[in-house]
Amino acid sequence: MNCPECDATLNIPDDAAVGEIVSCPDCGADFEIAKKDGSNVELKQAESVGEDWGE
Amino acid sequence: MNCPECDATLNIPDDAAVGEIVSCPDCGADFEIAKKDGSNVELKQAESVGEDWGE
Amino acid sequence: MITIKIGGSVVDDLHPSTIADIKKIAESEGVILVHGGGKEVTKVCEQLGKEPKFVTSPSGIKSRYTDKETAEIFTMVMSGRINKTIVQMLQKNGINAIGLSGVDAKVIEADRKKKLLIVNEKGRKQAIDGGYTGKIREVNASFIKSLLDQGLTPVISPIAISEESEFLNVDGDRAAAYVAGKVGSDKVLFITNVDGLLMDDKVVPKLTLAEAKEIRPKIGPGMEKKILASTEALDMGVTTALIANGQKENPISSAISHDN
Amino acid sequence: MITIKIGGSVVDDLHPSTIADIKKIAESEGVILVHGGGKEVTKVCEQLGKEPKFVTSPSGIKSRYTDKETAEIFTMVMSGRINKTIVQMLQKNGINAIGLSGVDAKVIEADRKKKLLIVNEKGRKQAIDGGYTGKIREVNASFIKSLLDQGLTPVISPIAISEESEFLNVDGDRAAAYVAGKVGSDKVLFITNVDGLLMDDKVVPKLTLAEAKEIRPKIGPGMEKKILASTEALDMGVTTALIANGQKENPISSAISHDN
Ligand SMILES: [Zn+2]
Ligand SMILES: [Zn+2]
Repeated sequence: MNCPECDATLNIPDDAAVGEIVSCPDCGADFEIAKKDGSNVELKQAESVGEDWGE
Repeated sequence: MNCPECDATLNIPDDAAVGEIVSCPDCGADFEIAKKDGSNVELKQAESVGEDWGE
Repeated sequence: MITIKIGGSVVDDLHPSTIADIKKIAESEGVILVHGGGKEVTKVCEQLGKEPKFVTSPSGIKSRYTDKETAEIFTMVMSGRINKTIVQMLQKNGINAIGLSGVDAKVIEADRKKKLLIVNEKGRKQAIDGGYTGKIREVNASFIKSLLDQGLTPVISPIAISEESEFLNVDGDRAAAYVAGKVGSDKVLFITNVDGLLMDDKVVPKLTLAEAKEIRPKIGPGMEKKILASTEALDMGVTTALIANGQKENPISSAISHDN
Repeated sequence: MITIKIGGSVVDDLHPSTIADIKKIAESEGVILVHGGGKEVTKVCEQLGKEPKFVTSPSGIKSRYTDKETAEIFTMVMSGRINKTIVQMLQKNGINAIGLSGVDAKVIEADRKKKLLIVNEKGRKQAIDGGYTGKIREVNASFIKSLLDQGLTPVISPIAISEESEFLNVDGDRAAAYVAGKVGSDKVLFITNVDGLLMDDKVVPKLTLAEAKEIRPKIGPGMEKKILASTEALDMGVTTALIANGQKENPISSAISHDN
């Protein structure tokens, strides 16, 4: 699968799960796996979430 | 044992325990068992405690 | 201004219209809520492996015996779970509520019972250590009034602070009576799950203070305590004491308009 | 006025002189306390059979994952047990304290985190549901000031209310920073169990805001959060942020006089 931003090849592990974040090795963009059906993977822009932890 | 108030005979059960309240059949005064050693019983004036209960 | 005593579960005990009803009255004249919640305390005690103890008074009233550990769990559940859940529910409906226990700003001060009179397992009267229950002595009325003046709705847990700063379990109905009396509410309302005081199967619509005092010893325990709290509130200058069923629509405004 | 962050256990964490020290400063300039207590929450969760879940952030910070049930237990323990025990201890020593959670009078409002970024069991970054933690948005400063004006000492639990009136777990250090900043404390003090920030085995006596921001990423997790909270407080206008060991005598007045 290719990066939606720069078209570089993304390395998505076979056992990757929905919610996991995939980073593009070329442009550095982060994508979240939105759906996964066998080897069929749908990506969405990962929201940038700052770390903000409770007690 | 006799009532400290009116000298009437008090009826104190053999198995009465410290803290139990003994009422005089004649004058109606209440006494709390302060100490008990075999048949040796020491009484004290029972404080009048209103009922006041929590949740 | 009205002081309202509610149970521990807003969801189970009250008609869905109740919160909107509270909101209306909070905005027009001001509301103070006092809550109970003994059942939930018992549940958490059991979950924590603390067996609740109950004792029976010479006149037959059964109640919780509050040892130190129970007083601590009581405080945690009352002021941490029940109180905050009620505050949350009110906030969700646009009422700016503030939860308080009697320990906070010394809102309720009480004298710890040194001794309790109970009926023991042999059926005889016995004096035992009073545990952590108390008789209310003082209410921080000026602080509660300052909250009302800021548009807040106080939600008060039935926990008092003793002279030695211990947590004391106090009865919610009587706490509501004292708060109403000391803060100067003209009305106190006890919300319950029956329509009011029943005599010969009929709801008694109205009692004078003297009648209430006379009738009280003849009433069953749950309602008797509400009548006692009512007479205490009236003795402290509250004009009207109301008892109403929380499962009816708009339970507060209909109780105020004597629509029962 | 000073805002002080303390841990969850006054007895275990603080030198016996601390409460008298708080009293002196409460009387002279006014004190707001914010407390933690994560360890006690974990203990009660376990007693109630609720296994605590922890997650690790991409930068390696391990923290509690707060699902709905955990948020409810968190609220109960924080605002019902820890908060009231601190208030009781202060009252016992003549400080008229008032315990509040962020839900009460909307003292702390926060935005619920929609998503959290964690490192999953395969060591890869993953976005999960944010649970019930939040980023603080607003503090009801005018209400807190009105309490101080009445001579009260507010004791605040790290619980916030969300826009949907949910209970949110917020970090105690950052809650203290926001309270200090929004209420306008000139000082914020983080009490901990070490002497302060250590670099090359020596306590760093002083940092400018710029230095603190630069140095922060190089610091271990517990202290890093206090430095972050310090920089946030300073950004909001607090003049001085202090970190001090609570096990030293008069920890507050000596921190204020930079006597460490
Ligand atoms: Zn790319
Ligand atoms: Zn006699």
